[in-house]
Amino acid sequence: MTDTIPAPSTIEQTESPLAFKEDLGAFRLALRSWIERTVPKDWRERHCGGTAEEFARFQRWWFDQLRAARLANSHWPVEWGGEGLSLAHRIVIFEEMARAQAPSAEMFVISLYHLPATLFAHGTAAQRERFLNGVVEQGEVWAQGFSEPNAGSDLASLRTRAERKTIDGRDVYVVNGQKTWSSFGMFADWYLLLARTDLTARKQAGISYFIMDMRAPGVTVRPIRQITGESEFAEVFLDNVEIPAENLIGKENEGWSIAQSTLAAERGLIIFEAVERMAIAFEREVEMGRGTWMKDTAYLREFSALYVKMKSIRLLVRRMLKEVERDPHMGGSETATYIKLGFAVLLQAYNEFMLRVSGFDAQFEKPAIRSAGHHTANRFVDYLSSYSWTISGGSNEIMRNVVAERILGLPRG
Amino acid sequence: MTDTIPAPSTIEQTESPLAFKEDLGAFRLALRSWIERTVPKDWRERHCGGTAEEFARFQRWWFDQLRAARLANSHWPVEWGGEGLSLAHRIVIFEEMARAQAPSAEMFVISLYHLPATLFAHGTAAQRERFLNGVVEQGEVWAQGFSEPNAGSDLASLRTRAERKTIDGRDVYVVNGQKTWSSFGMFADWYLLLARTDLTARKQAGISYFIMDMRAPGVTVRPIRQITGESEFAEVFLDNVEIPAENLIGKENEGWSIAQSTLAAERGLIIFEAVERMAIAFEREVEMGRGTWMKDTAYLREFSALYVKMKSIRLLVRRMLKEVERDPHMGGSETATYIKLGFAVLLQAYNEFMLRVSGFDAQFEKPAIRSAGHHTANRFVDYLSSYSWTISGGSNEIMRNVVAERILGLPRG
Amino acid sequence: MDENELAMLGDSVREVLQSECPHDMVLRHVDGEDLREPLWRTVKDLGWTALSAGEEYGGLGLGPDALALLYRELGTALAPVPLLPTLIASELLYRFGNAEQRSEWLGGIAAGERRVALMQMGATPLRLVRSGSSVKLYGTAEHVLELKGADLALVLARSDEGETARVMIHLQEDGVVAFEQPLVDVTRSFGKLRLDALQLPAGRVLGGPQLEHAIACHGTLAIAADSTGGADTILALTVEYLKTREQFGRLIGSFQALKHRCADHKMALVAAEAILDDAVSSTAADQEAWPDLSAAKVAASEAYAALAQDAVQLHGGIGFTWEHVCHLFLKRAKLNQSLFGSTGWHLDQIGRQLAA
Amino acid sequence: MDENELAMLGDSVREVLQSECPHDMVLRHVDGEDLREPLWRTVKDLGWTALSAGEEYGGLGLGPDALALLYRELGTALAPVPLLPTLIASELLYRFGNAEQRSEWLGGIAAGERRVALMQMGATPLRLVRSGSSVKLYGTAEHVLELKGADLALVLARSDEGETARVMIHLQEDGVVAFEQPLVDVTRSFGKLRLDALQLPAGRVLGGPQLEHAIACHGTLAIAADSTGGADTILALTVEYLKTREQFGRLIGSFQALKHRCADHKMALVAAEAILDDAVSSTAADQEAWPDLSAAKVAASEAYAALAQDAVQLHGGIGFTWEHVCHLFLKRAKLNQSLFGSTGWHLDQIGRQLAA
Repeated sequence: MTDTIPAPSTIEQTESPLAFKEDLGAFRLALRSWIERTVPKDWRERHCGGTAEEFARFQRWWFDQLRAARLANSHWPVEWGGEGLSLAHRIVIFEEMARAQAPSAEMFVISLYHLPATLFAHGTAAQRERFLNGVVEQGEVWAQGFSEPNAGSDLASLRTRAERKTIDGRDVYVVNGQKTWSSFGMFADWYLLLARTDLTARKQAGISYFIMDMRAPGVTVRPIRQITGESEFAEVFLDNVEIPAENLIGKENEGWSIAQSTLAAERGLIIFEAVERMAIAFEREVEMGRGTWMKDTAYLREFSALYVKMKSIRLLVRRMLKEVERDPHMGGSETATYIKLGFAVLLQAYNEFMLRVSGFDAQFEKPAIRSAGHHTANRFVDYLSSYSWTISGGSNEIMRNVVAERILGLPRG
Repeated sequence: MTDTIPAPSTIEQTESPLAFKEDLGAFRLALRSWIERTVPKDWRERHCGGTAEEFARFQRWWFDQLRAARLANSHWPVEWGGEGLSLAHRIVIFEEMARAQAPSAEMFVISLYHLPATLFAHGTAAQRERFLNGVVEQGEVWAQGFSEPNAGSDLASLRTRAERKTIDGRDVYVVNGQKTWSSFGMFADWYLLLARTDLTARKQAGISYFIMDMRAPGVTVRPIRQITGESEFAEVFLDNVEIPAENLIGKENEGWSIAQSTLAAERGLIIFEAVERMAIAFEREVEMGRGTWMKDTAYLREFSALYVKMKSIRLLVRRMLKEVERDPHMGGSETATYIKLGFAVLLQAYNEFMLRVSGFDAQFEKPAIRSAGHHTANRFVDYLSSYSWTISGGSNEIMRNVVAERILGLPRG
Repeated sequence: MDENELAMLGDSVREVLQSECPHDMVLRHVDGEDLREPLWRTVKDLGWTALSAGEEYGGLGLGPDALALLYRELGTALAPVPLLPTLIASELLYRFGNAEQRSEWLGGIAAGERRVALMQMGATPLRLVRSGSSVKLYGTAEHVLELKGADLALVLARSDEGETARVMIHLQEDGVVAFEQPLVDVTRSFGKLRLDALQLPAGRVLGGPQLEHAIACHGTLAIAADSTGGADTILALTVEYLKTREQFGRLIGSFQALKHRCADHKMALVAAEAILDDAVSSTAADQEAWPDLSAAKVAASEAYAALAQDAVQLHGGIGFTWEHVCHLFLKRAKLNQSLFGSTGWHLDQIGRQLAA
Repeated sequence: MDENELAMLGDSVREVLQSECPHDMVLRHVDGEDLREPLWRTVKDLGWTALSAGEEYGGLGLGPDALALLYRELGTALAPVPLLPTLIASELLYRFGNAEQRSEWLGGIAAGERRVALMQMGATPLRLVRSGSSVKLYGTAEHVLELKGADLALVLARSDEGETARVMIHLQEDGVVAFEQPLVDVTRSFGKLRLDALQLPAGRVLGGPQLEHAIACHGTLAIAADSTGGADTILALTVEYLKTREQFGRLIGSFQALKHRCADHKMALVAAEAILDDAVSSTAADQEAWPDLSAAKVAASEAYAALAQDAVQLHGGIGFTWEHVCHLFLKRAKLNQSLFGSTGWHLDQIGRQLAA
């Protein structure tokens, strides 16, 4: 397996389907044509398995194409350099990408969702200028440094320390500690870091939110091998890493609430793409399953029940997008919580079902297609990787606590 | 609907199938013949609906027949007036009774199981003499007074008070309080009562175990109407009820552990009959469902999965009976806990399934057959009455706590 | 109707039911103190019987959004009011009746003067024999919803040639024999009609397969909406109970296993509501939008049944008593699962559509 | 074997596997440090390959109880040892082989000199053509269990006349082409054989439908036993983890929702063990005791799969890493669900039996 697609050194603006955005039908056709021109027909075969570096190179290449057509950040508001696309447009994009089985820009999720959501609401003008442009103009990769080995579900008990000091006349935070479960941390240029700035405050209260350069001295990144056999996540060791004081997001010791309020909705947006891809996948399942498992009444009924659940998550995502439209700076809404919990449970149940009805074919070891989201053409890998939704970013258990306590008002345990 | 079966005033010993007990096959035939001679062909039609008094009269009549043939307490050890029947014999009895759809001696469950188990292990010679004979010779009905309105799952927090006093030279306990969920309390002659004798001790420590005369002054019984529309349970109000001191079981303040240790296994024995009847019911379901819901692959598969669960409970009951054979005075074994939890969950799932696949036929209001255990020929009533297993005698939640904490050793919450 | 009008309609329906049909009155209804007839008078006086008829017949011509809202509130209140088949009949006549049929029945129905019973979809049809200007019906009509006290009944019939039709029976005039078939859920009612060789004018026949589809759509939407209302209410009651009941020195609502069960129920309910809202919109836009309705009914009635079953368990002993309202939700939820197509049937509809 | 002998056998199997196949060695096996061949030498030296052959062939002639015990321990250890098809072949030859077949193969198999691979039941059979004293096989044999390193393979074939048979292939001598088909669960292995128009002596054929039944029984029992062993072990590891891991200042094992899930898993496991024990006894008494085995496999493999799936969740991030043993249980559990008949297939067997 080789990967000979050249990574363009500079991005020239190409003809964009956005030129047709006034007419939704025309936009769809233009986008379809753009995808056909841009995405190599054989990318799935070529990116089946392969090294981490090949994956990263292809991701950068794909992101370059999206940037060149101004599609990468088209969901951002116009005032922040995006296109402020409507819900209908975004559905078109996800639908066309999913139908064409185009690559998914997995490595840029934090760059495209978490980073802007955080900076829109809490960043300084200088931070927005530097870092949003960095994504759009340089294709910078961001990762997230929240979890620690002893602060998983109980994120607020994190122990990574950031001490404010003046070194050679510069105001910096000196950071020590260990982070884990950073998606694509090994390819990241920048890091959204939560660290403790006040040791005396209780739990959430003494935590601050930083922008950290992943190339700063003292940063060591080690990939974590997952149960799928691949390494999508990384551990990050921080040894006297200096962060310039201007890279603090919001006020000192207020990082926790910033991180919490901006992230719930962003998870919903990532699920937007994931669930639209799943909806298209249901159509493919029908094509493939017609001659085999779909002939079994019981399995077809189970599949239909999964379809109902999938439909409900799609509709909840639409509801959340309307909420965001009404209030772009909303915090974590109830809807976002339902989407996270419901999608995680669905994704695992759907993949478990497909694994189960696919018989021995799904039991063979074979390379998974990379950059294909949760549809790697390898049932077992898809099933196993569903844990990245049920465990991380607030495990199912944490989400159920949130529903019970914050939404239903049941007393804390 | 009338009930003209005369309640015999005195019981004469009739020819008993037990005469053939040396040969299991002959015993089965003799029992089958006895049932055919004894059980009125039309008892199910005649006891469909009807008043509580008709139910109680029929129960007494049936118990009289069982007593006359020495079958009622045939599972008791020989030394206590029983026949000490083997596991194989008891299976034969339950099988033949279930196949013939003979009545179930529901009203005598405490008399036949909880009372003897308690007195065998903890009663005085005089108590055993008086009260075991009372069951065998007089057909006395016993009820159980454990739960209170504010002590359901948390039984140890019961508040009914028993104070030791001397009144007119007699040593008595004077009892005040309220009990609830006593099965057939309105027909009971005697009561197994848990009451607090030491107010200063914590929780379980200050509780004693008594035999109470239900006809004593100060006892008021009020039936509780259940969601099935019937009243199987009663509330019992205790207003300065005097219990003679000799009716204390075991030592003062040790009632809790006596009650706990003797009851788990007894629940398993009651489930023995219930699950054997359910096994036979599966055969009838097949006959009835063949032309309708069984043609649906998905339903048949669901039914088969229930069959597997039913089989597992039957086997666990057999395991428990072997444990009891090895150690008749065993306390609550792990097996008994699994049987209680597993059977309750199964009973509800099975009845929910049958209700669901039976369509509108099961939705019509119609009288349920009484004295037929959980097989009243009314799907909805069977479904609803399954809660009497999932909630009472240790709710599913309590049983799960027991498995998690006492068996798996997980820490208390 | 726009959002504001809908919200106003919802508020008014809710207020009426809170005052005319609180849960304690439903409990008394269950014990024999009839609430059905008083409620019928209320809905008639308020014009709810006219919701789905056209304005030319005194109706309000409201769409599925208003109906869904009404049915949700009826589910919340556990209202024992025989409104559903009357509204279905009203829609059928308005959409599919000819001029004579409309003018004969529609005004009276919209005015609440004539109450209609409806034979369930999927029930064994009567035999229909046409001869000239009259038809004859043979057999017994089972599973006729809200027959008790009705003036008319729309029964299902099929000719030997395979024509499926609905036939309107005038219960008082036609001399048929009606039997009540009481349900475990006494907030609804079933009956059957024996009408061997009943001769009727041909104008009593409403024909066409689209009729059954319309009945299925309206009924499915109604039961799905009823289920979300019921589920929401019994969940709220259960959560309230968990916040006040103590065992082992703690509020039982603080036990995590119970909390997680409530969270899963809430999740299922929210999912069902999302599908129902969407199904209502698509039905408003396109009355053939079928799989959405099946999905809504599956999601809503399954969420309701699971929740109502667990609600009794979470209430413990008190939930097992006749006096507590828990069992009324459970019984209505279990009936909802089978009314207008069982869950298995609806999943098969979805499956067929997916596999098509 | 009586209970004491069984217990002794169990102890000795457990001790051997604890020393020769601890979980950390299996983890290294997964990373390429082969444990399969060393384990094969161990089981051969210890005579486990001779368990089910008759004594006249150097075997121990042990029944299903001893086999179930062995398979349970192999499941506990996640042992990547290709023993199962060899023991099945040994039983088949002993029960159904003629004198020549027994004497040709059985001694070598019992002595562990000849390792056997087995084509899965239900796989597409090869085409079998008989001509005089020889047979010809056409096609590709898929899903051959433990083909890697095997000396013999028992493949499934069917003649145009509908005769179903098993045919023994000598992998080195017969000149067939073998392909490895690695599984996600690397503690077991699949392969396929291409053998277009392979001519063999007729004595290679073992015939009769009872053969497939015997394979299904042995395989089903083995996988059920493997599943109870695996489930018991991963539950113990999970409970241990819950007793030591802290979050929110508490041991996570004290959270009731997690406790109740563990309790339900334990309940399912205990139920499966009860059915398996009983199935083993009835199979020992009557080798046709089929529905018991299906029930045992359904109960055990479903309990195992649910538990192993939840075990990763309950371990949180650490359970999602390659280095932790959790995923090995999950992968073996998911394979067990489909080996020797899927859960759906076995439920259908039970259903057919019930409906018969």
